[in-house]
Amino acid sequence: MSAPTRQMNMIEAIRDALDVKMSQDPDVLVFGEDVGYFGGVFRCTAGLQEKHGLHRCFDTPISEGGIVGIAVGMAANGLRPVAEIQFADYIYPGYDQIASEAARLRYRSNGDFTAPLTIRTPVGGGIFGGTTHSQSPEALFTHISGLKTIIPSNPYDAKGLLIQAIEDNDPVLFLEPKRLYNGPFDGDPHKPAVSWAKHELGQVPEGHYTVPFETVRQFSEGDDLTILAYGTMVWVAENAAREAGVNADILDIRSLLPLDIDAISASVKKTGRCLILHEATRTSGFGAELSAQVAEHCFFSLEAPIVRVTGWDTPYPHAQEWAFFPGPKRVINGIRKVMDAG
Amino acid sequence: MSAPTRQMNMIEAIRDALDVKMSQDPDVLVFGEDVGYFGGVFRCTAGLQEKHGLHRCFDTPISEGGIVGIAVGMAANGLRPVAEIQFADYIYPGYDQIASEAARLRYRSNGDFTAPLTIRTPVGGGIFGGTTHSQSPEALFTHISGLKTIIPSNPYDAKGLLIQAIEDNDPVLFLEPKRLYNGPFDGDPHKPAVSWAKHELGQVPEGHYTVPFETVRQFSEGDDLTILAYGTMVWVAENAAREAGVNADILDIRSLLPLDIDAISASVKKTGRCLILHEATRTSGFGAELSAQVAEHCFFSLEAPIVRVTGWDTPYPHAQEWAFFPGPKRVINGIRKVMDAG
Amino acid sequence: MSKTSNQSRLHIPEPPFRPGDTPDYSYISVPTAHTPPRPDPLCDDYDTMEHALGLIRVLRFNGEAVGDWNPQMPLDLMHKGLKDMMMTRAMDDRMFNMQRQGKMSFYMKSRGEEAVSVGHAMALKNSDMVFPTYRQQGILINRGASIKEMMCQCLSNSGDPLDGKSIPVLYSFKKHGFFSISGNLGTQLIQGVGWAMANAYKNLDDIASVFTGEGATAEGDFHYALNFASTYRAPCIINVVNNQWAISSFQGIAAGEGETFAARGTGFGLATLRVDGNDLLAVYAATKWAAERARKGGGATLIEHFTYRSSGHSTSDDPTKYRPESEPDIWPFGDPIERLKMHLIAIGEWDEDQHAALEESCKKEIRDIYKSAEALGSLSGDTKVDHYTMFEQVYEELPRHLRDQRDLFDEEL
Amino acid sequence: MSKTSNQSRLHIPEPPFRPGDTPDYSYISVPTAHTPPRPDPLCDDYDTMEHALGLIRVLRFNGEAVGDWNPQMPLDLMHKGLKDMMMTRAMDDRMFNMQRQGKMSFYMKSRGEEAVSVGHAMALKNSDMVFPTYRQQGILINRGASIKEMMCQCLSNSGDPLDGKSIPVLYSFKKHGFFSISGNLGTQLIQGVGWAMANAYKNLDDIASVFTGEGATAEGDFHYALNFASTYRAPCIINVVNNQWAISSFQGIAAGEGETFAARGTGFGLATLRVDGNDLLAVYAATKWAAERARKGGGATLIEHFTYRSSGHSTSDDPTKYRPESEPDIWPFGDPIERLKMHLIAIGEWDEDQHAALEESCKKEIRDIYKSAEALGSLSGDTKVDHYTMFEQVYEELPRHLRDQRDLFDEEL
Ligand SMILES: Cc1ncc(C[n+]2csc(CCOP(=O)(O)OP(=O)(O)O)c2C)c(N)n1
Ligand SMILES: Cc1ncc(C[n+]2csc(CCOP(=O)(O)OP(=O)(O)O)c2C)c(N)n1
Ligand SMILES: [Mg+2]
Ligand SMILES: [Mg+2]
Repeated sequence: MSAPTRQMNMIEAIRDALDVKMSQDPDVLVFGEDVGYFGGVFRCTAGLQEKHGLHRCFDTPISEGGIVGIAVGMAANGLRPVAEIQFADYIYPGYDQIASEAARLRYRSNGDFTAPLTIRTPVGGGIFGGTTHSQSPEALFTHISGLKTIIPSNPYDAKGLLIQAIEDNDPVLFLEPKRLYNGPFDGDPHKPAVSWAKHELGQVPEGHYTVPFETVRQFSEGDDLTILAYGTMVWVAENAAREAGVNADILDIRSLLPLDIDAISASVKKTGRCLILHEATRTSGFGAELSAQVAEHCFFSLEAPIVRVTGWDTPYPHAQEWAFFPGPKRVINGIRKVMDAG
Repeated sequence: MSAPTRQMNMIEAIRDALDVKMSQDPDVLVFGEDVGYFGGVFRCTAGLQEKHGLHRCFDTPISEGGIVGIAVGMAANGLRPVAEIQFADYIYPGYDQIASEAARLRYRSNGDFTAPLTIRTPVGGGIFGGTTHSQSPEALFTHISGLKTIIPSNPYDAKGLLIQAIEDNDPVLFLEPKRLYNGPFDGDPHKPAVSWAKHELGQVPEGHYTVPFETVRQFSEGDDLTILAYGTMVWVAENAAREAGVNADILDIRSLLPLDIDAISASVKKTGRCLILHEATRTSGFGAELSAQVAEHCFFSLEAPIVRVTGWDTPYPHAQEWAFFPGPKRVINGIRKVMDAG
Repeated sequence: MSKTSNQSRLHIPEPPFRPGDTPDYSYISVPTAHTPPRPDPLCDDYDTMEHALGLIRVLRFNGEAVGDWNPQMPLDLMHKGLKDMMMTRAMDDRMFNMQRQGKMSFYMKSRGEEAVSVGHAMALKNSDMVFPTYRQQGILINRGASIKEMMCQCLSNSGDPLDGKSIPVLYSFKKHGFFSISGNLGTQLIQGVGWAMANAYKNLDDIASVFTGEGATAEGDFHYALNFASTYRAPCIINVVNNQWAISSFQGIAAGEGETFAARGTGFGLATLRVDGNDLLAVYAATKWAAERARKGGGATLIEHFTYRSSGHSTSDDPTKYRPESEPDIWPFGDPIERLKMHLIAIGEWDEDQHAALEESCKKEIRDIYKSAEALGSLSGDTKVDHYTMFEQVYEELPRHLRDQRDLFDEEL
Repeated sequence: MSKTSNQSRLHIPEPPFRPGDTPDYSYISVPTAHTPPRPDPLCDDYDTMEHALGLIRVLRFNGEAVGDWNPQMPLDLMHKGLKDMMMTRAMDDRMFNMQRQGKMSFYMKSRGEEAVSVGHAMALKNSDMVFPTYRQQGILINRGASIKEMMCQCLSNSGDPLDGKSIPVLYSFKKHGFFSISGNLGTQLIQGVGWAMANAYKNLDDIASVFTGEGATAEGDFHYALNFASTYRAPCIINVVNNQWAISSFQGIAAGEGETFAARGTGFGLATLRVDGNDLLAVYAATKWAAERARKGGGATLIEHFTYRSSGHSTSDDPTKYRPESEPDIWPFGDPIERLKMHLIAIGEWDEDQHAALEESCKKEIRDIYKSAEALGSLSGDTKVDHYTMFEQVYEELPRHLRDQRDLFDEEL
């Protein structure tokens, strides 16, 4: 990287991506609940209205269906809307506009109309948000053909992937692990919080760059097993692998759809063992798809059953947050299971 | 079975289940778009308004969110609503009320309120319905904890499972493969249509009986491989296995959640090979979950990679309906792949 | 039917007539002249309160065009409007019959509602994007879309611009300002508002015009559309086509029994008009008014087009199962083609012979176009659609997993 | 802020005042007496048109209670209303402070809106099911729910009836006719209508009363509620609490700028009332009217409670970031507790000393209850909630896969 960098947390990186695109392209509009004057409840759009004007960054009614609906119409009309849904838990009123419309407009019109929009929304737990501020609904979107689903795990990727999402000519769900906004989180809530201030991945290039979709980020290299994770769980994986004393190939999936299955297969073929992590509930989570694909591609290399470590199949409880969250202990148990079998 | 039986197609079996429950229990109400006087676009509620009264079977506004919403309120208030969504493709405006409300009311209130409702809706292709009358969205519901998801493949099961659904104290998604309404369908659209009139599974007991959830129906027995399927694909599996000349254990999953993983494991442990079928698009379909669970439970028995045969990851096209549909050829190719490997 | 069985306090609305009844619509008041008056298009929204409850009409049944709202339409335009309506009907009839012969999977007619689509389109600029339902084919015909392409779309054949992907009548014609029709009811409403917001943002003069049936106003998207249109003063028209029926459900299921659909807009500070949808001049005039209001920054207008769906919902539907067979004929607002014809005759610019000749020539033109369309394939023979196209336009480019699936599909053939 | 940068035709509403501005609400007309008159509760919905635009008031600022809508509330009830409001506020203040000390994750106050919840509850029967938002804790207090249980819910401790499953303030108290509060805005609206339909179906006399903030009226559920309530004449009340703010968004974002929220109901044929929400007597009177209408078969009423959110949205919010700090004090409708106090003093049934004493005793009562609640656990120490309960009440019975997961969880401990 030759471009000068600035230390940013994930909120700043996201804001910077928006700022870069808004500065470059007058077709980029940013809107959502409380994103305008106030700058968003997580501050991801702070200052954008002041800098780019009332018409480019504005508040919407509390109507996720309406927010996605206008985004579809604007995108079809040549703009590049970036809509924020305040919490992913509140995206469901917009689900029809996403799954039936944004994802289908290109197909049903055979390319006559398209919907190049981006929907940003925070996912995941770890802030005592309970059942309705903690969900990770990525699997509900990876099942919808026509959508792309992206989850960054760090400021560098967040900025590059978000710029890529805005420039992409297809609709993109951009899911932001809220627990990572201010720092990496290794899954232990009792340790003091770590910030991005000193982290390498917090060194974010100024200006424009992209991180391509359909690629993984190799987080660590090892021969013992492959760990597939994304979002917050990448950091938990790193911590748990260290504690468990294993050398893991940790792949940050980051682009769930389209998926870089080649990189994943190569790793599993090398290690022969695979652990899949996500915070979302287990049944029909994206881990199921990863497990099925790994087994399809690497069956004869697998030395042990693939293990999924996930949130439980319950709503995200409030007081039992850390009993629900797939923290280091659960991951270490999973690592042991993968390593001991076969 | 000692109760007298009557030959029914699946529409009649569903109607009979509703009639039995409405006759037994004044708390059972049936409503949805066009279900009242007209009796539903697929005739599943024909005659119920006339027999049970305007207040027990009635039309609703075209508002899937509203339909599910009143069902939640009625169910919480002690009734047993059975709501029809005209096509599963139109269920998304009701997705929030299903996933955030019906599925969560019991949990978030710790049992203070519950939502014992049933949502019936036709799924699957085969009637030239194109992108918006053919979808199979079951995986979008199996990911939601708190819901149960059921798909019958024949009149006998349809009636028994629907009565079970209405009596269940949790919310149930009851997905009806519309291509099976009038007869079993082996996946070949060029053969003359077969009706339920002469079929054993069209012999439906009069009156009340239930088919328990968390059970599979063994469709055929064999040692060569296990085929996991549900809905229309059970019939395609039978046809394809015959054509391919293999002896398959064909399990009709019918209760996707809760799932009878014991029966499934037992079969795969016996055969060592597993093919998973569904009509829904592949990525993050329910086949992924089945594949992951089978691999988790039967890894050391598996002699070949599990193969998924599914609809493509595209919207359901209109003219190319039979190119999308996972018909006998695709299934036979899948059987060959499972049998030849390992 | 034992309506009294299990009586309870729960009120369930019912249509006035069911099969077996003799429909009598004399209780519907048909204003004989125009009512209410035409305010300035930039008036306060309150000034259209009465318009939400009344009914804007221009054409009397005797053929006179009267009142404030009379658009004084030039003669050539009226003749074009008449022909467009007749072409629409001729095409509908032909396609319906061809569906019955198995040439296509499905068809939807707009019989009785031709004035709504044609009259509306006549009052817009072609660059105004329309967000239609499946019952505004008249807009395409008015705007000169290729009828052959439309037919090929319905036939899902090799001439289908959509490559067979969509079911019949779900057209998409960007070049004619006609948004891709969705099979999911209502969704286009808020999208159209978003399109209009984008126009305003880009400082364009163009507006959007969105349509819904009265039944689909019950969807959340209708609410979103009214709300966002109001909040951002989006330059658009929101049209509710109240054709009395939503498949088998009468309009009272969507409306509740008390109110008009136009009145739904009053609580949002939108201008609201209710117009005789079988009166092409009235539809045209109301649309002109709303388009001017939107273009000049006055914001959105909600127009209820009061009309009647004379045919079944679609080829899958038999309306005699739920409404009296004679109801379409008894409907007090007449037929839109007849009404305009009467007017042209009354002013001496048309006669029965000319009309019969035009009807014949429309039929013939449609028949000829249809033949050339069917030559490109149909469902009863070979649609001649390339199956591989089903993998295209899911995304801009084929991702890895779809390439793999295309290869799997190869193995199947 | 460069409001003029990138000017376009797209209209974006803005609140009258932002931090740094000196708010001046003199443009809001405060009717000095009751207006408009009180019609018969079974009147035609049209007869409440003006009520949707006006403002029902009983309490003048000088303490007088005047007009048609004066409910002539018995003295003991007024004293109870006053105390319930003061207890609500005392609890809010205590809980807010305890949240600041880390005892719970989150809290939401209802300061300024106590008359809405308390006044409303006083006018209902306890068997009428209320579908609240997170800002109607006053209903629970009025209905005699255990404040200790409420606090334990917020503390997620071993006394929490919800076993720690839900975030603070999302109470559920079926025994007090208080529906489980959802974190998803708006969803309760149509559920409440369904509940009311079930009551009607069962021929019960009870009604449902559903609440939403003005911001959440933009959700589809609000539309569904108005529509279904109208179609089936559901015996319910739909309450919009317009407290001017939805987190940082002023009410004009939800409203568009033209209309009241009560007016949203006029297009549905519902009765519509707009009431001074800081006037307990007016809230009580309007609710009584609507409840009578619903119970007698007149259908639903939409009530807009016009009030002001004096505190931040929640403990996570700092309102001075987006509105002038002085705005709550300048708000022209005063404080609901002050207003009722003034009235009681004016009629000689109260004085400042009694008021100060009551305030003190409320504080003390709340402090004592809080202490006994915190003894059962809190977030800053140990919540003492059994972790295994997290697997319960997902379904009526634990299915196989959850039993397996519970076993896995075992391994973790
Ligand atoms: C979301 C959704 N729900 C249900 C349907 C099924 N459906 C198709 S058309 C129709 C009736 C529509 O009635 P209306 O809106 O009055 O339009 P009309 O057909 O009368 O023009 C229904 C229920 C659908 N297409 N989409
Ligand atoms: C569906 C949904 N969208 C967004 C949110 C986030 N949210 C919580 S409260 C709130 C503001 C609500 O404002 P209003 O309805 O006016 O109620 P008030 O807080 O003023 O009482 C928002 C946006 C949510 N909880 N649910
Ligand atoms: Mg209609
Ligand atoms: Mg508010």
